[in-house]
Amino acid sequence: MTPVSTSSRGRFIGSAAAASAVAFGSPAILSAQSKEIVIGLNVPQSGPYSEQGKDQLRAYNLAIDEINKSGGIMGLKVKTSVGDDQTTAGVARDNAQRMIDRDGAVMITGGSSTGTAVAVSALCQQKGSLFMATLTHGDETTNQNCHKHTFRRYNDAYMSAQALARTLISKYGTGTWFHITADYSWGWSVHDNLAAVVNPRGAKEIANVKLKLGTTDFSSALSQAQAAKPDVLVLTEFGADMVNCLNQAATFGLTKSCKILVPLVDEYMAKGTKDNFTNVVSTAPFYWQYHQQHYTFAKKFVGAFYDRYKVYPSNGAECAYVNILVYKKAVEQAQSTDPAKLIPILENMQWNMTKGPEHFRKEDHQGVNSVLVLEGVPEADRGADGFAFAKVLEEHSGPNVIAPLNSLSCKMETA
Amino acid sequence: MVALTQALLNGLVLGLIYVAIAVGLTIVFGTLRLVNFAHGAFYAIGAYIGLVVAQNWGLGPALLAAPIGVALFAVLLDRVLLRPFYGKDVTSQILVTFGIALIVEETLRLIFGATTQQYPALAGLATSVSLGPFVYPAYRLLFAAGVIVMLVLVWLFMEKTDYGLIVRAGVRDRTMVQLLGGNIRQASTIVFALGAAIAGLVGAAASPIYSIAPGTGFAFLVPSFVVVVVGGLGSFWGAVLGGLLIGELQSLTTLAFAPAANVIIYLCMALVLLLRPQGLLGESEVIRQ
Amino acid sequence: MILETKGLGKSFGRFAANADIDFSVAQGELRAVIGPNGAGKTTFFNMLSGTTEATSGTIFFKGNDVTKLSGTRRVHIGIAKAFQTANIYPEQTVRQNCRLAALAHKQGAFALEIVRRSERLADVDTLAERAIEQLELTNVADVRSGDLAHGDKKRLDIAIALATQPEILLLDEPVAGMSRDEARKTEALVRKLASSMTVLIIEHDMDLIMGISDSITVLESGRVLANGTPAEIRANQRVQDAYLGGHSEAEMGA
Amino acid sequence: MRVALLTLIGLALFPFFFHAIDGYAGLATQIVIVSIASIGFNFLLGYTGLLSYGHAMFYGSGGYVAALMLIRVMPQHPNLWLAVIGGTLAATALALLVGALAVRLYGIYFALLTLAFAQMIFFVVEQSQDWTNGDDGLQNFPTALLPVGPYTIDLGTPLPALALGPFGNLSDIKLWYVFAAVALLGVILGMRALTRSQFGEVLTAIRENEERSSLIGFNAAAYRLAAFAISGALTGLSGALRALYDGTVAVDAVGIDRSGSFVIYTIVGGVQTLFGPVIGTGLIMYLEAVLSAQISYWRLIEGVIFVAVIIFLPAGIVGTLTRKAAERARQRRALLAESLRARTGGPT
Repeated sequence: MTPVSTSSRGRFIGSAAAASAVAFGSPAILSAQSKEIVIGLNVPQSGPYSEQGKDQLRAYNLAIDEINKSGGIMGLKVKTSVGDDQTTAGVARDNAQRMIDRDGAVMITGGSSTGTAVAVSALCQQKGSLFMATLTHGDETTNQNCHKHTFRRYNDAYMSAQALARTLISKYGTGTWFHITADYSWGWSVHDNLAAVVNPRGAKEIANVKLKLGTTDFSSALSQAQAAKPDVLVLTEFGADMVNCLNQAATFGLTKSCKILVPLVDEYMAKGTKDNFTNVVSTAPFYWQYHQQHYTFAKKFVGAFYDRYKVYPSNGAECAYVNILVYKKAVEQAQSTDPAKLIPILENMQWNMTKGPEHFRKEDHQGVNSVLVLEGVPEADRGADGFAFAKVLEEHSGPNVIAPLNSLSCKMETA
Repeated sequence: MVALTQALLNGLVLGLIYVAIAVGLTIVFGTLRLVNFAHGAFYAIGAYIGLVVAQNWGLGPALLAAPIGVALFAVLLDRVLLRPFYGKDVTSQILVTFGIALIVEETLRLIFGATTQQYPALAGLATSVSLGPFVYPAYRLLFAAGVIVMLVLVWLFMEKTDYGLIVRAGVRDRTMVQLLGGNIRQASTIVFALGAAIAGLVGAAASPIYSIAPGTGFAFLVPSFVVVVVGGLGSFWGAVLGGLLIGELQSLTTLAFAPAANVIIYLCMALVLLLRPQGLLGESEVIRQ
Repeated sequence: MILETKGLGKSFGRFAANADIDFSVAQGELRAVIGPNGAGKTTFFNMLSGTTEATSGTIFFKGNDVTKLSGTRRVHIGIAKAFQTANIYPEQTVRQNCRLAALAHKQGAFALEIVRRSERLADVDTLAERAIEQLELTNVADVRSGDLAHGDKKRLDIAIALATQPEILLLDEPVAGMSRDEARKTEALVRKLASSMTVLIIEHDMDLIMGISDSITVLESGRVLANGTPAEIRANQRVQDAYLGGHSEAEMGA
Repeated sequence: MRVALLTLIGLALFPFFFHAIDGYAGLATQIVIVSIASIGFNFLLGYTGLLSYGHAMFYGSGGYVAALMLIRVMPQHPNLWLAVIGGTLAATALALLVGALAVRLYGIYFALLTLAFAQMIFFVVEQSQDWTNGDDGLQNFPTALLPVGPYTIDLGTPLPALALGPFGNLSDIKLWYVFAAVALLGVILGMRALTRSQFGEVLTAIRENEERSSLIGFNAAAYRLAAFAISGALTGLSGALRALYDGTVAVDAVGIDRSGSFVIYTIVGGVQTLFGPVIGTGLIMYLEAVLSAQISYWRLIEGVIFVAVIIFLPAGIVGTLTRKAAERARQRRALLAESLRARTGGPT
């Protein structure tokens, strides 16, 4: 709420209003005085990304139950306010508003698309509430549309592109590339990032076919790919669309005739594409099997998650889980849920949990942590429940792949 | 050149899928003058019945169970809900069937979850066959052939049976249908069920190509309306022509400028509605409905 | 001549409903158009009223070519029509039916009067009332017109046409389906109207035709068969032939 | 006058009542704003019988143009009046354009043509990244201020919070609510005048019998076009207000679901009624916001309500209530007349 700033913009009307604004302040302060901390969980429970959303919810509930069992945050119980964002910017935004206005949420987290993340981010900036985005991969969340109140731990498209390029070019060289790209901001930014790294190094882009989000029939695009006989076929699709696209690509014999790239994958997409994902190269910020081998904290998390839900956590779930723990850490350090106090702490905080030491970059609030390059393994080798879907080709440390500051167009507000 | 032949082939297959969905829509309109926004729901129900059956007993039984199940559902709908809306103003028809579509979609979401479901891998059918310069998915070709067979059967039904007579009469002149008298109620139920069964069958048969989600029905409803309007509401051959036209148009647009592949069909529909509202092969009599 | 047609024709595909009709009506005349069923009387009327577009020939109204004018525009230059089956606003009262017609006359084809009400236009009511009186509907003026008796419905249809202040009135079978007395009553009303304006009438009721019309045009299979006074037409051999089988001597009113 | 007063009281009490049933101020404001669009939709469906399945194109264009005016035209002095007027005019222009082509069609043909145009607009919006920021939509455009005489009002200013005893505090109501409520009041009164005006009278006639209407000299197409434009204008106004209130507008504002929502709101509330669209909008938006938080299958409930209304309350909630009321009134009058006759005519 910014009545004070407005008063400067011209003669201010209704000083009573100003007074009340001060008196009743932002919900953040309100609920800080009350006996609980409300966190808004804004995740898709319907629509193409609902599987990702449900898995995030599992992780949130796990983290919050653990916290409440061990005495909450600063002795305050953590309560949640849940909403189905339907992967629609408008709905996500309205949910967040409800969580803040009605339920007094002091922090909003979740989401499975960049569109919703950007919308919620903008709202939280207006409302002066904290937003810890979860599954958003588009650059803009911490670049063009970055905000003081928004932190994104999940790696962005730029980082994926860098990681992929490094591994691929060292492993398979360059050659001819054919892109099938989801025709919206995320798809564009992934494609542009990838092209920007591989094309200069000799990769020849034959075509980039952009298809509407929610396309059911990919045959036309896939035939073109087939006719072009590329060395690398990049399927920049996510969720159900990626599953559809890759499965149809297989029936066109493309999984055999060329190297297939899927810039971002998670456990559920891999499961959906069954054996077609074999040998497909992709990236992910977290892979339960790999990280539980290397980090004890991750082992603990994966174990607890599996014990409770009998499934392994997707990388979105891991990000959700860590978001909550990081928030707890920050609040306890600040001894307050007031974003004004929390933001500087989050900007300078280090933590060492599921992936070793990581932090948010002060300038754009992008999480600096590692990116894995994965390669799909045959369905037969994925274990009974099919969650062990890939082997790790390479782990790229955050600082190596993150976008250089001078390339950013992020203009962070002062407050 | 190869790319073009492939595009044309894809357009043909895609077009046949549209035809298959649209044909039920159009004969139902032709006979009952019912604008059925729930037609996509029939597709989805068929797909899910097919999924359940296919997972347990394979695709063959699925292709049998889906149309039967959907037809039964349609009869129920016809008897319980829709009767009073036949011949009523189009607006209330659109509204009630739109509402039914909503309910079906959400019920499916409740039962099967919102996630996209994959048909069990089809041994042998998931392969691709070589067509000279390029290979093509075997199942798509099989599907296309199946659609053609089905269309022939529907056509025979329309030409050779009394019900078919009623359908064709209905397209031209409602009163003539009324004159045919007593069996009209039963006939209309049968036609409605048939239209639904076709959609259900297509739903089950197409799902190995396209995975299914609760929203799939609506995703196919809109294009099939485009097809029917372009071809001419109520006209069998119109649906066929419209479907193939839209299929090729979409496929070729993807080749030329992919982002427009989706919007082009609306452009096409708008042009037809403005220049020849009754559709390419439609009867002008129905326009004011 | 107030209304005139030259070589007027209408064909649907190969079938010619009307062909080179030369036709003219003088100011104040009461002209009947007759002919066996399917002679193309209604098509001819529809072309005059502008609901059907002519495929050949021209229509002149008071010397001006109006062939291309829409039905709506023709109402405003003074051509009004009453339908074969009463075409009214069943949900509205008789008075409101006529008010609408008068309103159309007063405001023109379109007026963006989104705030003011029509009541403010005093003469709308006057014109409506006059039409009601002329058709002797005063005692049912406030009845929902859908509830009227058949005869009253048809008279209301004429009243509506009248309320648009036409110079020429096209009546398509005004007494069709009426009882004897109703028909006579209507006939009297039509005769009264004819004294103040030009009336063009299609009718099967030969007594009526022969009784009231100044002159008669006979159509047969879309063409003009004969023109003349009732007496001449009654005597015309070709007309009688045309009617044989269709209508009997008695119907010809002989 | 009575209507004005009742509406005013209703709008004044709404936030309190809403708060009591677990609603919240932000949603109350959104409901009031979206109601304007529903009223616009209802005017078209109710008075011309035309079912538009593309009204989102007007809602969205209103929103985008309003936002773009703030971003591109007057970032320095963001003026809310100008933004709203700009958005509304844009929507009106679009409506005139589409309408000029569409009003010749009826029923399903009209519905599908409007759908087609809406889809094309959606495509344009989604593709013109540079202007609309694609599917991410436009956010954080300058806060538009409301110059009123010597004052410059920020509608984001919170009203004094009120203690509501058992219901806790009603805080976080902004001046926005007052502004939106006044706008809605104006629209409702305007709509009332419109439907009783000469224009409304002719429109009703055309709907009842178009053939007769054109043969007494009314230009039916022109009337339908005007109605379509008015409907589009109101929808655009609503879209512009919503964008400015939310401080964001994204592609879902031009999407097919948006178009569908106006249909649902209006039908549930009651077509051809003055308050139906408002009630319908409020009810459904409330259910969506509150239910969706608790039950994942809230959309199913929505669907059931919708179909139930179509089948059992074809006149919609408000429509049915008002008819019942009228019915009762008639009976009462009849009884009164009866008793009077009895008294006067009775033996003395």
